[in-house]
Amino acid sequence: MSLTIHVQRESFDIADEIAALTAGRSDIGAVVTFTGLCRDEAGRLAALELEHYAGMAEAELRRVAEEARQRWSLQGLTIIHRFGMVAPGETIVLVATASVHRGAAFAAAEFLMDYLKTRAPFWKREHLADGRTGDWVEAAAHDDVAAARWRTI
Amino acid sequence: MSLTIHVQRESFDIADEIAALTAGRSDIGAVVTFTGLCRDEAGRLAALELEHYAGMAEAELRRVAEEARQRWSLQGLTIIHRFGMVAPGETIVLVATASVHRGAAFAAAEFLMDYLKTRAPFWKREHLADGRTGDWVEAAAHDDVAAARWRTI
Amino acid sequence: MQVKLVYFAWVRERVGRPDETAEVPAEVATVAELVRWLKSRGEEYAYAFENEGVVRAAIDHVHVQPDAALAGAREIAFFPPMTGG
Amino acid sequence: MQVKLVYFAWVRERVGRPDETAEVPAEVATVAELVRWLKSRGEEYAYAFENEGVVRAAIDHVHVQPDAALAGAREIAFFPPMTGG
Repeated sequence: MSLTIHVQRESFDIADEIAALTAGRSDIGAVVTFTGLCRDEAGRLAALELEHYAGMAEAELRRVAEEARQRWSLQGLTIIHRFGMVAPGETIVLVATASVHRGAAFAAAEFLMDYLKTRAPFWKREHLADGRTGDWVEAAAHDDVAAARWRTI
Repeated sequence: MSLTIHVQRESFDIADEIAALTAGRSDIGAVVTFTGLCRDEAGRLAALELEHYAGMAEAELRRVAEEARQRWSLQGLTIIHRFGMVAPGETIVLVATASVHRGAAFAAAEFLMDYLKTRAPFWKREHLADGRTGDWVEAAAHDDVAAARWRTI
Repeated sequence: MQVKLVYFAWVRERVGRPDETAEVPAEVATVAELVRWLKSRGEEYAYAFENEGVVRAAIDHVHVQPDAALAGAREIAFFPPMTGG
Repeated sequence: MQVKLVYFAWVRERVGRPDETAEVPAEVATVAELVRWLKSRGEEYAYAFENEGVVRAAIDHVHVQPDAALAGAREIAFFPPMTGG
């Protein structure tokens, strides 16, 4: 299985990542991608700033990927998470999964996002449209609920 | 909500479709794509041929999209389904959904694929690596099961 | 009633043509009755519809059940379970 | 025990530094005890850990619970609930 994990400041190209995931293979039937984007919250935000714990971020994404690989039959898996300043409309995170059938690809992508949200050491801070630095984004309780549902499977 | 439905012989560019889905918007937080690809079944297949019912195919995809739009809060939805000859490794179908949050984008994409599999008038026939025309692909019972699970929601 | 019949995939291959215009007797009122009437017309139809429960139907581009009424139909399609996606 | 402490997001801002090396007394054996010891060292720590249940911890890049043992730890991190993705 191909496994790609990047924690990076730069933007990424989704098509390049899908191409890398499927390149030279003709046994993949399903590719699911999730892209998380920065919203401007109805014009309130100028940007989101993403702080991260270098070293642990990569390690934790690798652990989450390893768990997905053990739960589902995957042919490839890509996680890219950005840090630094991200403007509205820009991408923050990409998860891509490749499998023979769509069920595994969908489930693994959702699992990766749910786990990543509550386990990967990244923190978002708002930068406001009026130039002020805003608050740290609060963790959403529904993200814990989303992550917890995988524990009983 | 932006709605794009294409039934076409030509291949498509996933990055272009995602870009079209999110272009000029800064209120989208999540984009999920599903890409279905032609597998060679361990070297057995030279291609899949997709026959379709022109007119009804577009109409049925539009009905499936309309149902997804009513069930989930979506900002954009794209379905592209190819017909004609598709070689292993090439794309057959793309479903892309855009929403504020990931839950709706994931659920709508899975729903669209489940429904499309059992309702969109397309039929696959195998073309074998040894040059012979193979059989029509049989519908999978698990696809009916996958589609049925949405009926109780 | 004059109606256009269209066939797809192995139903088309068994019937031997992609479409035809049929003059359907007035007493043939539903999709199931149309299938029975077609099967009486020749071996190719009997072969195409040998397992009646398998072949699906659509009227004017909308999926229908066997008990659907034909009244007002312009185009009736018969095809195997779908395998797209 | 000498250990590197690292802080992130508002925990870092409240403590007033991104990291430090601390000489932790031998009787401080768990993460929860380390938090209590830090809170006794000054207002900035008391503020950062005012709601003990909220701040998360990791030892050597692995998430841990408050009862995790410090023995052998090289780097201990404190941070708010994560908001990536």
